[in-house]
Amino acid sequence: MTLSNILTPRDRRAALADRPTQLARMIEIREVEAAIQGLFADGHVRGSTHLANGQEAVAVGIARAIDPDDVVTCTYRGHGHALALGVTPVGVIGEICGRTVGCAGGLGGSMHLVEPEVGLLPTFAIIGAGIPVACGAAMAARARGTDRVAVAIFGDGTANIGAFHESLNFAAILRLPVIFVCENNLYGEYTRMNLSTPVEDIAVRAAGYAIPGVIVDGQDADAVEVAMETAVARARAGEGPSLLEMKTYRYSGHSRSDPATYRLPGELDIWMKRDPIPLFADRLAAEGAIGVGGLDAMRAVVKEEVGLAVAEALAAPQPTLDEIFAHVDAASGGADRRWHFWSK
Amino acid sequence: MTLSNILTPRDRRAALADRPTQLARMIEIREVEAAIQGLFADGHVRGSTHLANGQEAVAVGIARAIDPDDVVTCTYRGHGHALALGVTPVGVIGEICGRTVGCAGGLGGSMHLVEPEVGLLPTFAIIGAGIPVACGAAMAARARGTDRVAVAIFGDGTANIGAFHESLNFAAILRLPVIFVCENNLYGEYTRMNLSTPVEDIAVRAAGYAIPGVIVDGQDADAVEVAMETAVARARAGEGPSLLEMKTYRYSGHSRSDPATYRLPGELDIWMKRDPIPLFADRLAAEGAIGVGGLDAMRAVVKEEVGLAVAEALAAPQPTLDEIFAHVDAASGGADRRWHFWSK
Amino acid sequence: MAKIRMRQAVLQALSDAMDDDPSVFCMGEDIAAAGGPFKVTEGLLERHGPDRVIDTPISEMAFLGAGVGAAVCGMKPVIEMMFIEFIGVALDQLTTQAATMRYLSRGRLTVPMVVRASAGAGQGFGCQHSQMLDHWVRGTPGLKVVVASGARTAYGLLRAAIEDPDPVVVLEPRILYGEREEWEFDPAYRVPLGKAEILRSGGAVTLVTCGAMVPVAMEAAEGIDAEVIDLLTLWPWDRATVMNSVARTGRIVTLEEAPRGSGWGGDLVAEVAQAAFGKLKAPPHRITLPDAPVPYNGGLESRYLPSAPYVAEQVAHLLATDKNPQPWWSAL
Amino acid sequence: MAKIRMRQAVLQALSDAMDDDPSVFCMGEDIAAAGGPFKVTEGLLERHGPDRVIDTPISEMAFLGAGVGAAVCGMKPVIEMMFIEFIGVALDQLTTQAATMRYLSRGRLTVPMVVRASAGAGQGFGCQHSQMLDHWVRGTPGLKVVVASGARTAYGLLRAAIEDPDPVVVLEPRILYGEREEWEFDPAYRVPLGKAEILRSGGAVTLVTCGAMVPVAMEAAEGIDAEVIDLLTLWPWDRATVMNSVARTGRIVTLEEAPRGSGWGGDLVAEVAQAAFGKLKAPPHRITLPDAPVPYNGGLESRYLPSAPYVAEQVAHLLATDKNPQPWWSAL
Ligand SMILES: Cc1ncc(C[n+]2csc(CCOP(=O)(O)OP(=O)(O)O)c2C)c(N)n1
Ligand SMILES: Cc1ncc(C[n+]2csc(CCOP(=O)(O)OP(=O)(O)O)c2C)c(N)n1
Ligand SMILES: [Mg+2]
Ligand SMILES: [Mg+2]
Repeated sequence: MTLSNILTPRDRRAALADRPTQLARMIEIREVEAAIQGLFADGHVRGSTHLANGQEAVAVGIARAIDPDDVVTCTYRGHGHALALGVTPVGVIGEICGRTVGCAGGLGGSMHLVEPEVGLLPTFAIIGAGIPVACGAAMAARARGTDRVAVAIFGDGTANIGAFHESLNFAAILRLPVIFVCENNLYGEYTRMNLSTPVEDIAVRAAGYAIPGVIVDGQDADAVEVAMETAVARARAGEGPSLLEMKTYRYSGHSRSDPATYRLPGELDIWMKRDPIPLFADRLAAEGAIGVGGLDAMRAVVKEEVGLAVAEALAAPQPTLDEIFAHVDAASGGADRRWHFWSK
Repeated sequence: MTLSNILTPRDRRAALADRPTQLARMIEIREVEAAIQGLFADGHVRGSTHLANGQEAVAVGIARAIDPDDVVTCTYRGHGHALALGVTPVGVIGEICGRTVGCAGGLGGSMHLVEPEVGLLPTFAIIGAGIPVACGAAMAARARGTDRVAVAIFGDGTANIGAFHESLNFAAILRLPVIFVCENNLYGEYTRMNLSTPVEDIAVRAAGYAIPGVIVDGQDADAVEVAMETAVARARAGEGPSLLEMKTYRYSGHSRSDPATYRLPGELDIWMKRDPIPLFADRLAAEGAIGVGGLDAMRAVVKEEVGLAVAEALAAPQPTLDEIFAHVDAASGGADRRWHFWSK
Repeated sequence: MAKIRMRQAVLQALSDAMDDDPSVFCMGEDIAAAGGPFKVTEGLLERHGPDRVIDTPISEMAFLGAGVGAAVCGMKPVIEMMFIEFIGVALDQLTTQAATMRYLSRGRLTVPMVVRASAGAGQGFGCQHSQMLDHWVRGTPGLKVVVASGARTAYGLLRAAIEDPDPVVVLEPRILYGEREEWEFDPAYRVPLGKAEILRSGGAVTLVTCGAMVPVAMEAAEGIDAEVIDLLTLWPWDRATVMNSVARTGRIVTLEEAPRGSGWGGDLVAEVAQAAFGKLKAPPHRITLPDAPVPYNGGLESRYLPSAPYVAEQVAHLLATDKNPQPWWSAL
Repeated sequence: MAKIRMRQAVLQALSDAMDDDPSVFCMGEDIAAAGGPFKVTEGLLERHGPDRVIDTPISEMAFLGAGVGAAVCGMKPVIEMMFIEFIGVALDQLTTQAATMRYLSRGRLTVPMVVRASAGAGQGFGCQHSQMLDHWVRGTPGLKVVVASGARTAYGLLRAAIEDPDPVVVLEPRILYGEREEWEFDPAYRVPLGKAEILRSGGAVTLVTCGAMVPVAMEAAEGIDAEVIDLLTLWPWDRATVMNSVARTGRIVTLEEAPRGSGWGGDLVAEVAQAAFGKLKAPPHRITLPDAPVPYNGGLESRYLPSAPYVAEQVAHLLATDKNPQPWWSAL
């Protein structure tokens, strides 16, 4: 495990190959979300912010199963995915605090994290919008003769928007190398899934497009990784898309200061009993990959790192007015910083 | 069987209770489409027109299974449905020729036939647009305490648009009294279904919403009627929506002068062997409902009626300029002709 | 005389409309059990029940289209689009279906539907949740568009919109939901659609605005002899009130929460330039947003939006020189 | 010097662009095997193969969004919207996603995507298939909008749009597809985005138009001392060319295929009224469609659209009286 704040996003991604680092990354996500909650309370975060604590295993499992050159479209609930994919805590926290050190220079905010270096497109704030975009990235990968894949990450509530349906059909008929990952955390905003969706498993909808639909234990990082690897292999082999449903749960409310009073009684406790972090820590201990007290020691280190990241973010400058105009279109005169996917 | 041109739409609808009239209506649809083809060739029809010859059994079967007070949303391929529901040949042909006697006064055209008296909303020219609208009609029926149902009619290609997916999920979760009827004529414009849709039966998609999905022989008017009656009964009983897939085929091209060279060789002949008109005529003959040569006699009468309708339509005046402004909004000053569904 | 928040006025309008007319119902995402993401519909479900206050799946095309169908069949649906941007996945139902229903049925079928949407910038929601976007619907034959500017107008416009026999889009500036306004509440109060309001009379310049820019204009107008008009209805807008004012002042300035290319001021200023040709003392002037997406950072967003001092400065410059001042970003 | 149809010019532009740049591909409904509903893409599949000329399911949101993703990842997609109205089910991907990608990625990701759409009235397609609807996209920061007016401009604009590093909407007036134009074909020919063209010089009035109204304006201008400008790019439009012309003529008339409330002429006339303040000899004038949906009936539709005689009459009245003529429908 290495100090995440001094590594580049790609280095951070590579570091995930190490299983203890994988655990540390899950802890990092948990701690960063906690820090953001605090920053929000202290007025450092504007608008809205959507935490993903509880869903760490999904993020890390996905990040391990794909390469940094694979493309990912994600949602406003993207802090965990951004960190797992490699964005630094400073890049995430800085963005959410609107600072120049943020991954979008402070102009995007909590809902629009981005890092082309590790394949992350600006996360999408409109429900379903990232799903067809992932299909297009997959089209480009194939057209350009690479074996890159695209991953579209979205929630259970998003499985009811037109773009979900159109995209799965489109990808299936074109046999696109794309993996549709539905993070089923049981709620869409303040509405429990059973009140918006007549089926219990989103995965069953895959049959409507003749593609594999797989239900995955989203609390187990290894289960997520294995399921992803199968879907990714299938995609790289030209066999088309898959729909993976990650059964998971969000510990926080939907956004901002939502107390989540709409939860079913006891539901949160039940899910916390299978918290992805101790679950994975126990496995590493059994493997002998970490020793006794290893988790606590690790948490202490990560906490400190995140504290440093918060300090660095808050110490960083605010963007200047000219940034508003720097990158509207090519004529804007902002420096050409274009990222070229898969170019030799 | 009675002279259709002197009956009101509601009378024409009621007349369908008589089985020979049901056959005559199918013939009428066939003959009206043939007449429109001719009128198009002669330059009396502007823009585009979409014929439904070959799909007559679906139209007549649906019209028999619902009441004139039930609401129907249909598509630009709606001539047959309009006639089956009760719109007069003059109302249909007149509209397509842009005359005052048209069901939309000549301002709508081939894609926008309408007749509130028999529940037909202006047919929809945007793919999928009528499906959520039918859901809303069903909501109104329930809210107003009637047992009216709504029927959304659309094609196989339309099963790939977002509105289809959203509407089925929406209707299922609200248990709306709506019947989704997919007329699967194997083609969406110039594209065979297998090239746009990875499943062979649209009906399988019903499972994604936990509603019944039924495959129906769309060439058999009785089979259509029976399947509809089951779905309508279910809807009226408050048990929610159904998806019916009518397997049928269009004899003409998609629109205008499309020669349909994209058809699979021999496909048309195979379908014509199960032409809905002789199929139904034979059954009536077996029932003794029509005598020997009854079909030919009937066709001769209908042909003459349709000829009269064409003459009447072409003899009718063109709308005047003020019609453009008569019904834009309530302030337009057009006479208040509002139709009130289900008002005592 | 009580001070009430715009949020409360909207809630009151919805509740009163449902009390007065059984055909009115409300539908949208999380408006019922949760009381709305901005707490605008809090208590509505408890008062009017689940048949009339309906939570929907995340399916804008479905529930906006359902609004159209319900309206055609005798109901008066009030559809909530949580953020106006979301109509980008369902626009067809509003502009192409709802707006043509009366026309295509030759007056036999109508769509008395209201689409409410929170809109506008200023709160750090980022560039996909901070626009007005009235240009997507403005000028569509058969469709009206109004913008609330506080508790009173929110109540009056919403009641009038719900009673209107045709489809109406009601934009509610999100940033005003929490603002309080002194207003003697009156359930019979309506703001007639198509009518603008003169909020402050003045003789030197007519300052036309709407929505969240109204308080900005009023503050800016202090110490300036400006007549401030709240347009209220963006389409069809109140030609008479604007023209009469300009006839008196001889100067027109628009304050628009939109980039120049999509703002409502273009059509308005063009009409004024035509009607008041030769009678204007100064060139018409438009104060708009820059041609760039809304930035997240607080300092940037507060500059991105016209502030009272900036508007005052712009108007003062016009009055002093009878020439158009440059926008702030021209200095960058 | 050959006469070619606009349809052929579009096809040539697509084919040449695909020859010149392997990253260009075309996608849309029935554009490949069927050669397009208007025969615009006939032969494209045979020449460039199924990997680059792609038929899609009826899923505008999916394939427009896929265009965005492909463009971000190094391709240059050219997406066909058969009728511009269909973008009403997918607008979000264009205005909210494509247009903000560069901004949100701080210049690291771009969307060099072209969206082609047939648009406009005149052929009896009815009110849901006959609009221009440029107002849905016009004025969106980060997005350009152009309109072809014949074979030459269709070729030049489309090639320039495909080469542009940002998203561009290309509107193709459907009614012009079959029109032939004398033009010395040149594969290197481009119409620079953001530049208007003076098609005919004149001294008494500047008549600005675009698309299918260009031939109407040219015919109307015969016998009138009118300078006719084809705007070509609706956003961002060519201020310099328009202002310089108006400075010479002292009069501005716009001819727009849109109801007044949504036409591009509002912003343009407002800008002119500001820049040429005190210098205009007559009030600015806008010739638009009436505020009503497009009627199907042929006689009605041909009156609904401005004809050359009507435009000539309107301009002549303005020149003769220096007052605004009434639109034809004011007489009804
Ligand atoms: C088109 C659109 N409709 C509505 C919203 C508002 N909204 C933001 S998040 C959300 C809930 C999404 O739920 P889910 O897909 O389960 O994702 P989760 O937040 O649980 O990760 C909604 C309705 C939106 N952003 N875009
Ligand atoms: C949103 C939208 N996209 C595309 C079209 C163009 N279009 C008209 S009919 C049609 C084919 C529809 O096929 P299907 O649903 O099978 O109905 P059918 O014509 O076979 O009855 C298409 C693509 C449209 N009208 N609306
Ligand atoms: Mg969820
Ligand atoms: Mg079909």
